[in-house]
Amino acid sequence: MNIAIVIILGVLMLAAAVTALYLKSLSAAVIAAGAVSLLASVIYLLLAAPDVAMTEAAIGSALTTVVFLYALSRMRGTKKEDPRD
Amino acid sequence: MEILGGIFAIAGSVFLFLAALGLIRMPDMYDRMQAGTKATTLGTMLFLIGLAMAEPQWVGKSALLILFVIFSNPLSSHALARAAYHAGISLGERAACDELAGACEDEEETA
Amino acid sequence: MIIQIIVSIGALLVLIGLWGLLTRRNLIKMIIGFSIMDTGTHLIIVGLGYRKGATAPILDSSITPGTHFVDPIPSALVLTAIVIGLAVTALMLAYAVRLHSSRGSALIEDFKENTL
Amino acid sequence: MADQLFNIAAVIMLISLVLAIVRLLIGPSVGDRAVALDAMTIISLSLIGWIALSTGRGIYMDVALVYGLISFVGIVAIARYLERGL
Repeated sequence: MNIAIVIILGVLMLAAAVTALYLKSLSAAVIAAGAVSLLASVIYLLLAAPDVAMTEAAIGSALTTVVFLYALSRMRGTKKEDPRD
Repeated sequence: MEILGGIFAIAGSVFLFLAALGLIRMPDMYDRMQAGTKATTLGTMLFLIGLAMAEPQWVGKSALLILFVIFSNPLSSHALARAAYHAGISLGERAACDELAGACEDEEETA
Repeated sequence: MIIQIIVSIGALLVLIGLWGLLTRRNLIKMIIGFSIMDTGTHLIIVGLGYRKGATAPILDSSITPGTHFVDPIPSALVLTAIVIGLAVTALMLAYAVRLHSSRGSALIEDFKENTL
Repeated sequence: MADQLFNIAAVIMLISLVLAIVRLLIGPSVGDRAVALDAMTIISLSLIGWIALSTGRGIYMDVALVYGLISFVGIVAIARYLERGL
């Protein structure tokens, strides 16, 4: 049972990782990278490491997404304000 | 009691499955949001009630978790729907009327 | 068995991240590839500490004498590595934002030597 | 008996996780992907509850608590980004 769940979650992780690098839209790629972290956190819990799962859910999934989106919005903002580009 | 908890858990997981099926089958984004947030809230609540019935010493954590889900899930779905409307995602060709159209202009005038 | 599966999934994630880091042109995409590589290495390290039929090394009322524990050292190391990975990602994103605001582009081919 | 019922529930939740991630992979707009990520978070929260039950450790429920608290921060950040307010 455990092995089957780990295989399914791992295949989904690999699919999300490949999609995160294939997508044209940057914000969609950031969302797919967040999904990779989310599934990794469930796998950590199956590997009997709840502290790592907690940290990955808080930092890897939520905070990394927020940092990426903040950087994306800063890049979009400078492009809009500067008409010379 | 444990059997009843298991039945509650099956009901909750069926609601989660219907939510995911709605995510696949619905035609446009607002319908998908309807399926993907409301049904998952109910499904998670039912599953956690079943969990609390099967393990009675976890009832405090399950109640706290149900409270978090009730507070955070409608909030995030509301923020997403508002953001999708403001980002200009269309309502789909089958939508009868757009009641927010005037309200948004008023908001921008006053802002 | 489960350790081999976890290690192969982690190695594939590292390879996917490296591929993205080497072939994508946008800076943000390269940083996403780096972060996926990070996740893969963490998965490998945690997977190497797993033992079959063991539980988490946290003492509470459900622990009886004779219970097997997993190795706590890899999870402690990975705990630190996740936080440092966030700091490294944030630093790379700060450089990307600075490059974009000074050069007006986020594509890697605009930062060649002869265009400086 | 009750364990079998919970195992069936876990299998159904895994199937729905697969369906949600399919929408995340093929979704045409960014909003679709964000909705799919939200659904994935909630489904994996229930899956964590099942893992805690099947291993018999009450400490695993704390991970689900952190999920419930933290998960909506990411979704609200995505919403604010789409709204051009972040």
